[in-house]
Amino acid sequence: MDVEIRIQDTPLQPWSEMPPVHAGRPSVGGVVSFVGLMRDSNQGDAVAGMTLEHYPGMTEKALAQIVDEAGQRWQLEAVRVIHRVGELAPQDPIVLVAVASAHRGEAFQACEFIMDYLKTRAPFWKRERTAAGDARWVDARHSDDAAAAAWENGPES
Amino acid sequence: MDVEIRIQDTPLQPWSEMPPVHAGRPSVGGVVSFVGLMRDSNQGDAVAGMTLEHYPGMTEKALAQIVDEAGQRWQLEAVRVIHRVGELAPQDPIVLVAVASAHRGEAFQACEFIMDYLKTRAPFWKRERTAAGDARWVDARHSDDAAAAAWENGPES
Amino acid sequence: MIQVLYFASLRERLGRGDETLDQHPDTLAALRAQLAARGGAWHEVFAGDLRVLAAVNQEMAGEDGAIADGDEIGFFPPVTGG
Amino acid sequence: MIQVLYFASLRERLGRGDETLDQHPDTLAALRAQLAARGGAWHEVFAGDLRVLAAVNQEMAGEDGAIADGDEIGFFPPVTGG
Repeated sequence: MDVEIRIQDTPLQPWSEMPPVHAGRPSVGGVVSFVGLMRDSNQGDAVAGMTLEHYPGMTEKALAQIVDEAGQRWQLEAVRVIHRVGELAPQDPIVLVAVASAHRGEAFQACEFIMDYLKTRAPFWKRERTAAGDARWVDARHSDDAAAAAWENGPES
Repeated sequence: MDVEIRIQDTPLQPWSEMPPVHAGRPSVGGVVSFVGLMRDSNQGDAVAGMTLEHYPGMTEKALAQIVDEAGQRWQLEAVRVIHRVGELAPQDPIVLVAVASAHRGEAFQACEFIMDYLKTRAPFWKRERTAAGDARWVDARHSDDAAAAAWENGPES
Repeated sequence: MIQVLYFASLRERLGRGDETLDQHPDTLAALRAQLAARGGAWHEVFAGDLRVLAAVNQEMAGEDGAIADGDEIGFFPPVTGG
Repeated sequence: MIQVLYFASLRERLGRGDETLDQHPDTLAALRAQLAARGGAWHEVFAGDLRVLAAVNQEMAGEDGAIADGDEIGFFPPVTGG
């Protein structure tokens, strides 16, 4: 399994990052990707901007562990995780998770698994500025905890 | 829900097709895409090439119905399905399914649903040429039937 | 009059991709029986062990699918796209 | 000696992002109690209703997580990336 993990404070151009996930890998039958984008509203308020903070060093370790766990659960050819930090505007890509596998089912499962775990285990924090001028830390969502917990005992493929 | 469905006999460049799925849609929080690629082997034999045949007219209708059904099950902002026909070589992209939604869970479910239904309901047929020089029609897989059937009664989101 | 189309491996086995039938029965099941009665490859395809799917006017249809004048009937093997 | 880091809303509430402690207890639970004893915002963060996660040497750790000399301890709120 070929793995690349990157944290960057420059704009993420997700579709330019995709070819290396499958190019030159003739046994890859399917590539599943997730791109998370900054929305222009949250909890009913218009959002003007966002700052993404992280825990340098731990972030990379946590992501590597999550990807490694995915590689133990499913047969994967390549995984790429890229996450933005710093200042973002609405519609900016926040994260890319791309998974290549021989079979589509494994690629789908692994990609969603990585996202669900990233959402609960990777040390990133969002602070958003509303259009009204308030700044606030985004609260963690129970639905994210539930999504990650479902993998603990759920079917694996 | 903004829908685009296309069948083409020219090379599919999946990542160039992705920006319209989310650009200018500030309520989109996640985009899930699946790209199916031609593998260089099947059932233990090296494969040199493939011809994809389809049923013009019915193909577009079947895909539109599948996407429409996904739009009834989940809250989706945009869906794009592009499928190759004609002559393909190993590593060529065969199909792109991209789904944009406010929430990632819905985008994952809808994308996999569309692929599972496409695999069993859209009239495409693959004829492959092995490296040994034989030509053969690819058999439908029971695992694809099972994947589609699982959506009939399974959890919806 | 109906138009009948054959796709993929069926087209190859039957040696033709389409035909027009002036006379036609009312259901897909009866049409299959009528085609099988031609014998040879037709019997193999329409009365054998092969799984042959059908569409009426480009919509998947079961055995009891009704056929009316002017319809387009498609016969094909299980699909393998994606 | 241990290094203690505070992130995101915790850093803001506590007014600092990191500090070095010459003396330290053996477990995360004891370290939390020691920090809470400072009172004010420290008490609110480490003895209140907030959910505060911890990492020892950049690995998530529970209340019984052991602390040794030279360790890097991180405290932070539930994560919200992705």
